[in-house]
Amino acid sequence: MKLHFGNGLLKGMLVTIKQNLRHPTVTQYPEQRLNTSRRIRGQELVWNKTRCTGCATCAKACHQGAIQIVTATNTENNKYEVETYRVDTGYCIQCGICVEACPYDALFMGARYEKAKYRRAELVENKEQMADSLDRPVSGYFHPERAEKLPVQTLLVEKINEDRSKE
Amino acid sequence: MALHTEPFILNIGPVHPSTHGVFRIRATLDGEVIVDIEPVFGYLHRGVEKLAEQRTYTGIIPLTDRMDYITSMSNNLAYVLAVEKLAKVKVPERAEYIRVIMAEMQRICNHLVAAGAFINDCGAFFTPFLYMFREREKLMDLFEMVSGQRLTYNYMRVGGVSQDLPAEFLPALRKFLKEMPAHIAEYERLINDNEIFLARSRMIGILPKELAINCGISGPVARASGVKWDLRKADPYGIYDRFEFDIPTGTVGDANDRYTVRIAEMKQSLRIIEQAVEKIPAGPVISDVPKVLHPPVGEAYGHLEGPKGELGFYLVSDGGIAPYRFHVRPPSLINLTALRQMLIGWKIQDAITIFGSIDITMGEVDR
Amino acid sequence: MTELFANPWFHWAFYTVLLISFALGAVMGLIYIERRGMGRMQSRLGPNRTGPFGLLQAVADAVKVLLKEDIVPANADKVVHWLAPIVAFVPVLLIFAVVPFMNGAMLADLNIGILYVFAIGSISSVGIFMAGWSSSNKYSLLGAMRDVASIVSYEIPLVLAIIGVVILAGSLSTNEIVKAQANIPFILLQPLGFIIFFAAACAEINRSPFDLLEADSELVAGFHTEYSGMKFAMFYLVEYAEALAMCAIISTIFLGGWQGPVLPPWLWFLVKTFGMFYVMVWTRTTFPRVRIDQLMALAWKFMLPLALINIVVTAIEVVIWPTPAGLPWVLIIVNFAVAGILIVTWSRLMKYGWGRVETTLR
Amino acid sequence: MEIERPHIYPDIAIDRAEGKVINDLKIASQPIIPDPDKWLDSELEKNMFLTTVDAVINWSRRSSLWPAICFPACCAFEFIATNGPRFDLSRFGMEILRASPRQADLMITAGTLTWKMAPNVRRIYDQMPEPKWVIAMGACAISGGTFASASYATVPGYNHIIPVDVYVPGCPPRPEGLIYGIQMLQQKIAKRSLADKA
Amino acid sequence: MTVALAGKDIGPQIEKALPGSVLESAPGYVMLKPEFLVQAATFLKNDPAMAFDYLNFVTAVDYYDYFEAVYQVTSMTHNHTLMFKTRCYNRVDPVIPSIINVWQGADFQEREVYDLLGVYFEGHPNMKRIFLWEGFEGHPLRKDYL
Amino acid sequence: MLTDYGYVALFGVVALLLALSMVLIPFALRFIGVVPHNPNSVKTSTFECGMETIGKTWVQFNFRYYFYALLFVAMDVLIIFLYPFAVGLRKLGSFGLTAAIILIFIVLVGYVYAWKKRTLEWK
Amino acid sequence: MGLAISFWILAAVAVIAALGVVLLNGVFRSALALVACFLMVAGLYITLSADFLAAVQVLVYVGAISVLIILAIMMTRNVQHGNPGNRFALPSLIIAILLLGIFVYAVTGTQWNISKIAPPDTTVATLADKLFASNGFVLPVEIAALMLLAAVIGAIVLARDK
Repeated sequence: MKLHFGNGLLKGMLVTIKQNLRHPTVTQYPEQRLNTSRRIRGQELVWNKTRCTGCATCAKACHQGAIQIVTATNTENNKYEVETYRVDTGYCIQCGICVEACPYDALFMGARYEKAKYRRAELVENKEQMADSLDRPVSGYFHPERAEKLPVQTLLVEKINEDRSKE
Repeated sequence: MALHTEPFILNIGPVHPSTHGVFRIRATLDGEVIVDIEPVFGYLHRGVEKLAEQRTYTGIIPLTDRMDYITSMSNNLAYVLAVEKLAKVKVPERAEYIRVIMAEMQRICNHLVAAGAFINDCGAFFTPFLYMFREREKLMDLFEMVSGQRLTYNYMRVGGVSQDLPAEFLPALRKFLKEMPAHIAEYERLINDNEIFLARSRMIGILPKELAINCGISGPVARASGVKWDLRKADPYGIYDRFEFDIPTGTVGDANDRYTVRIAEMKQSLRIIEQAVEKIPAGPVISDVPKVLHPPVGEAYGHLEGPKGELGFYLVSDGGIAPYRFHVRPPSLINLTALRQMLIGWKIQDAITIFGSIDITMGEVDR
Repeated sequence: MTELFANPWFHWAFYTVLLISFALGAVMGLIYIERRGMGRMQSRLGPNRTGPFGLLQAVADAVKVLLKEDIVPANADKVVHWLAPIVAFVPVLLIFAVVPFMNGAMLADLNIGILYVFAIGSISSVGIFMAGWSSSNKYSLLGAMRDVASIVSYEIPLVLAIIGVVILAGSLSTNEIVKAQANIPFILLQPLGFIIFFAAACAEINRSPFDLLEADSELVAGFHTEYSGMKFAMFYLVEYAEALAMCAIISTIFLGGWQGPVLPPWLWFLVKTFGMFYVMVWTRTTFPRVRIDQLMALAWKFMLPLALINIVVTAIEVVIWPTPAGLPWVLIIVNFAVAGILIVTWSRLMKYGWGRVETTLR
Repeated sequence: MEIERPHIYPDIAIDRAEGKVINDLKIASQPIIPDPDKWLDSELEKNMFLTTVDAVINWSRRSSLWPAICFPACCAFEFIATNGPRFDLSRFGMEILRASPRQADLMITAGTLTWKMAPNVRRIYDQMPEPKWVIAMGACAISGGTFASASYATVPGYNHIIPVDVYVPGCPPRPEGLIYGIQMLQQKIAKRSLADKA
Repeated sequence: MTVALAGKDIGPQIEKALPGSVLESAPGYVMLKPEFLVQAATFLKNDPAMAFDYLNFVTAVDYYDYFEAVYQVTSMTHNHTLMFKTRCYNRVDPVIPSIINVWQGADFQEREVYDLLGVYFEGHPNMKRIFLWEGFEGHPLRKDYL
Repeated sequence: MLTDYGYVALFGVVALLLALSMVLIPFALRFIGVVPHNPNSVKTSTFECGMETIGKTWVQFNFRYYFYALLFVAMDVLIIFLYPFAVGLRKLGSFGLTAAIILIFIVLVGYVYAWKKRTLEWK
Repeated sequence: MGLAISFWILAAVAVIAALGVVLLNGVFRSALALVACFLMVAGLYITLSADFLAAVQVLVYVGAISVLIILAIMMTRNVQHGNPGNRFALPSLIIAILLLGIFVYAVTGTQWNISKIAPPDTTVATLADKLFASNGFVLPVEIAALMLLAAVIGAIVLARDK
């Protein structure tokens, strides 16, 4: 238990200065983007209108009560039709339990995470905003068949290719 | 002499850079020396126990994620263990291995944060903290790959885990296991011998062994005081009896011992993961459990060796879909029991260091 | 041109403008170096969005802070609260008056140059104390108290460490000291003095690992907790200007100032100053903060006796070899050996676990 | 709160006083504070000089946002991760975390707000010098998240306590999501004009 | 493996040491009379065969008719564990003796129980609200709260 | 020599004006509305981690610290003696050296006494 | 000319600061005024070509003595209001007037000799010669050291925990 000033201090300084020569692990976000996990639970839900039967299992499974679903009977073809399907993304905690619960594969976790809004009311998404479309990537959470098609996740343990121009 | 210092009350927290959240110490100071403290809790009391009484057994798992948000996997696991004990559910072999891997990864994750924050509290300008966060990011990647979220995993289920490991998980984990020891060595070079760090942390905030046991302190804090008590050895839940590892203990019980025990535990966790990765069998990951669980009437206390100490869940079931009583044994809260004895007589700077060495998460302290 | 410089008014005006623009401009540079350098050492990048390579980051910060609301706490001592940044700022600028940029290129070549630096520098601490005291905030008050503690302890080793250099140079004038280093910079002749001076200077200007007054992990923001807007920016400026001043002084008295081959003298001076600052950034990134009583113990029990021994050793050497014509290499070896032995043996006197106080109040 | 030398351990008087503050605030902050979106969509007719001045001022303000420390819960760790070596908030000049609100511009409310904490957050916000902005990070900050549904202790969203400029959903949001939110805030600041306020 | 001692075996031993202290010896737990709680706890801690030196947790459950305080203790020397309980039938202001002088670990947990369930632990030096603030009405974990 | 001090003094005046202007520019800008200024009682109250301060903020400090200041003054005076010695050492030779060593030694007696009496510990 | 201007400015500020020491209400402000006064006196030394003395004045008085005073202030209980008037007001006034009279008498009565020798160029080297050379004031210097020793020991005795 003796102190020698110097030895430990110098060792530490060597580590920090070596770090200077190493490649920083930064992903410069707006320009460079990480491939997210194939199972990503992004900040949105994607809803497939054609598959949904309006059974409201998701709404029941959601312990948050964030999903609001109203169905009405369509008298023409004698089927239930979803009138409103609304999720408050500011209230949803992306636990994925609704996706797990959906018996008809009609609900997916979305892969997008850039959902910041200026106003509270804009965070409530209705069925048009949630609808399944091409520009809205769907994550493979609980849907392994979809996960396979998604790009492989970028990992920090692998070397990330970085654009060093903007340092 | 008639001239003496006036004691005054200083609020350290709730919004203070090194109270690890929103803890508040109401300290009575004599100059810089702490004469008396009163810990004030509850700035993050969100009523988890009340909420849990209104939710299904599966619906509680996201809640446990948010309790100790640094160690979500361990929380999930502890809760799931308690429910399995209550409902007497068997877990498939592969799931057991996945659970061990996850729990130990989470332990490394937590100790990285704990050690980094502790050195930060000693006054290092973020450097070790950021280095450790860099490695934590690698773990985050792996967790995200498995569960889809970076922090709140919601991965364990009663009777197994929610999804199988993706194909690219094990190679990535092996790679991580290969490079992590070098990083730990780097931290040790960076800070372990640093004289200032030693002077700041050695012989500071000594927690005697008897006091630690009497206060119910568990985990690395107790082990640093020389209490050789690890539930993974003492009460091996899951399949922990199949792995070979040591329990690092400290000798003095000072802040430095707590730090070194954490670093040593990381190495042991790496050992466990290595063994688990080698032996992991193929097979199903979740047993046949009804979607809405109705455990029989009764009570169960399931606990595990969480990264911060003994994390337990005490559940009382009345046969319904929601637990009748849901109680958490929070290691963070109970580890603070001896805080007053540890802090009095030290200066503010030491108080911050000692507090940092205990490693708490407010989400779990207050729930 | 020389005639123009012979005119005292022109000389004054030229150097005043030069010094102020140098101080302010270099401070921006220092902030940039610190943030980028520290970023790289912490395995990240540092500011790189604002302007090319993030060069305008400090400018943006300055403009923003200038336009920030200025809050004066209601129960503060308002006059002192207003005066404190000024009292802290002016002396720091005054230090630059005796910094030689080139041979004789300085505002005033004072006979007592080095002594002037420390005399003026000590006023700055009064400003910091005023800030901490007048804010009427307990954290600030603790910061102020620590300020007193650090003045009391670090002034002495700082001033003592220089005496060795003064003995070698035989003058107090900064320009003369630089001239005396034509053959060999004093860092090689005074290794112990340099280490003590560097540590004490870090403490004097409150840089890590001695940044106790504004220790953000303990005292929120220390003495300037209650300062906002431009007045806070002035303390920020003072911190870096002091660092700049100290680096300039270190490069002047230990590293040979403007002396150096090939490059023009002023560039040498700048390179040495900024290099010194980089070392400060480096130590800041690496070291944890010391505790207040360890700071005191380090000053009083470690650096003070070592500085005195250093003076005596240097004095004896100078008396034995009044003109060390062929001897510097011997002196270098001797002095390094003395420094090494002293540091190792003396640090054994330090021990862990001071600090617990038995309080009588309970 | 003037209490004479209260260094005896359980001082219930301080607790009572603080409890009263909390209860008062709880009663007072039932309505939601509207989002400060006044200058968001408005493209005012500006004269040339003012526009240039605005541009410079807004540029400086948006390029040096110093966050205040307000890290109650989970999102704090995503915020630190954002600040960390992978996502590196310091690229935007935001690595200077000010522990003292006096020197901060931006409050990133990372975590659940409880009623016990609410007066403190309100106070910290009040003590920040103007101009100041708030980013509500995560579900708890926006609406109370998981804990809003039945909990007796949680504030259902920071906008009951302080005005919120940008909402970043997620539980917790990914670091990229937060950076996106910060960039949205920067765009919002860029639209601000001196003329609007007067 | 930690042995969970059956209440059936331990109950009679406590009863032998402290006559009249045990209400019920169930397989999973021992039900103690509140008056004897501290003495029984001291016995459990100090008896060399028991040596329960470590208190896992303290909590209470609201069963409408009564409050049940639950204690789980572990012996680190023998590596066995025991759960014991006690009941309090007063609903208006329930009081249970505090065991803080036996195991200091009960400190915050008893305060927590007081805060959330309203069970007052007599003998605790600092029995006040811990998570909620002074002036909060009611005890939220009670089944009749809201 | 006095010219040099004249430079310094005038430079000091300019520095003072600069510092003053730095404080006063935001103050002036406040009136044209560029710098906001809306004080209220909460904003101008003391910051203490988001809590109200308890008790008064200017508190009394311990007497022990006074000793340090006294020792500091003594040491400062010693240093003042050492500076002329250092400048003139080459001329003074061994006589001056002996005188200075005696000087240091005498003061060090007090210093060692203080160390032994454990008064050098900051409590 | 320049000297005269600077003298008057320095003297005026010094007197104002000295008055501030006495008249200001807060103890802390008084201490600051004292620091200002010390600084002005240092300036006066410079006008007298005593640059080393000026530096010493700043270093010791502004750097050290002010810290001493500030510490003394930190120990007072009522910092903001200072001393209330007490019954010693009248006697102290009389003593002050008497002292002032003596000083004025002494100053006016003294024959002020003005040296014809130009001030030395390097004061420090000259001082070194005077203090440490074999024909200089070595003994007084050592006696001064003894005084410092006495001060240190006195401080230890004062600060000792009773």
